[in-house]
Amino acid sequence: MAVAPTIRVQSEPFDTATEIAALATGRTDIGAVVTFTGLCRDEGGRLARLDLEHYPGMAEAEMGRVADEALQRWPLFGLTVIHRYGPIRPGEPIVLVVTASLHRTAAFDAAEFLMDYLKSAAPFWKKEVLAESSEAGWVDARHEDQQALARW
Amino acid sequence: MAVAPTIRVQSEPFDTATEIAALATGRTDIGAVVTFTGLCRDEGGRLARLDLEHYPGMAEAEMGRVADEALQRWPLFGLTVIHRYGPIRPGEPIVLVVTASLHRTAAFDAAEFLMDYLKSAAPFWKKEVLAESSEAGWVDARHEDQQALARW
Amino acid sequence: MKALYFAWVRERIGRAEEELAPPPDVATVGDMITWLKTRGEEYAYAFENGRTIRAAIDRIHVKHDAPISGAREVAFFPPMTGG
Amino acid sequence: MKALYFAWVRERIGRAEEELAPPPDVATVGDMITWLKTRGEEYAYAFENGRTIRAAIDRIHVKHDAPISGAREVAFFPPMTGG
Repeated sequence: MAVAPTIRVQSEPFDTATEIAALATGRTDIGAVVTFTGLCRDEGGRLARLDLEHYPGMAEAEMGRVADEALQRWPLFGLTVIHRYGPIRPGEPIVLVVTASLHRTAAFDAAEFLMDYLKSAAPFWKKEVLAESSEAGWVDARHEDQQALARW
Repeated sequence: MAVAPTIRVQSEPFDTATEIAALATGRTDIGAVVTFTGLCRDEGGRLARLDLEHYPGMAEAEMGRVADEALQRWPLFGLTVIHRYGPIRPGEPIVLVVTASLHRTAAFDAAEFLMDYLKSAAPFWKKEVLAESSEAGWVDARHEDQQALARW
Repeated sequence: MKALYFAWVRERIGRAEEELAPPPDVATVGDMITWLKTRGEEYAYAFENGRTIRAAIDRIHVKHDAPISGAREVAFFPPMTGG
Repeated sequence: MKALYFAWVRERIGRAEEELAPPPDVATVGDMITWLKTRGEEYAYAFENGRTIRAAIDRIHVKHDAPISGAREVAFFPPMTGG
């Protein structure tokens, strides 16, 4: 089964429903679809927006490598990974992972694996722009995100 | 944080995008949304459809109990569980779980927990109607679905 | 009390529900399955592997040792296959 | 070779990329960080905690002991915070 993952790095928002449909519409072999959407939070009103910097070229390449690894580990019928860059306002989506498989376990595990690796290996950096002062600061990497890799 | 889960048992199809929007639109505190959609497969063309029988009243009650348990275990901002009954054709959705939380781990874990419990505790029964002969047979419970409960 | 049957339990018995008045020595769900099996071939067939049958009292899952006294609605069904 | 800088490494150095020709004794990514720190205050500031800086050679993650010979593009950046 040669599945070509859909990998996109883009500044414009994406639509989760469109991406699910692209993966599953017209198919009758898929039993389970899992989606993960990561959204920009305002941290209790503190944030005006996030500015996401990325490494063009390497971002797509790294997302593709992680997707290929997921396809090798789990029997997936389809796989979509989309990551945005540029200014992102609270409530807007930042990242989307969609996985489709026969049974639920593969779809769940692959989606979690993809998110764990994207968090720590995809070359994106978040800068918080504050609501009050317009000051900005780079987000620190979360220790939990490093630890999450250990389970795979 | 008193979150009221959305629980629905219905014969008509549902739309995943509408349900995500109902949970997340206009909010700026949600960082992660996970959806699980279970779909009717045709098993390589063998199946014409599934007929899903359910126990009206208990189905909603049991889904509500599992949802309340999830809300106690994980810090969720929102939770939707929809299960269909009646005739369902290959490619159509059967079940939907949507979870929303601050970070991804709670949303993933709660969605997996909900699916594991729905599979084994929600009073629904699948009957396969074959494409060739129009014969029908009840689906056997999967041993894996019983085992999946052990991890929670 | 009302008895409800689902999926192949319902099909084998040939009805979805009925009003029943079990004798006083039928104390538990397990007793009720044993008693139901005496009510005819269709019941004997439905409950031939009685231990695999799941039950609910008033819409809550129970084990076979659960007492049925006070139950308004007792349901019998195969292991569930939703989701 | 081309050097690329991202996030606060880029901000501290004050540029996103530049062409560099490290001397021959600069063999690894770690050597390159040590050498870059000698190129001015802004580099010393960017790499003050050199071990926390991540690197990629030709768009593939590498450790600090990776050789840079043959590299067309070497990138330096903080731990990633996407997703």
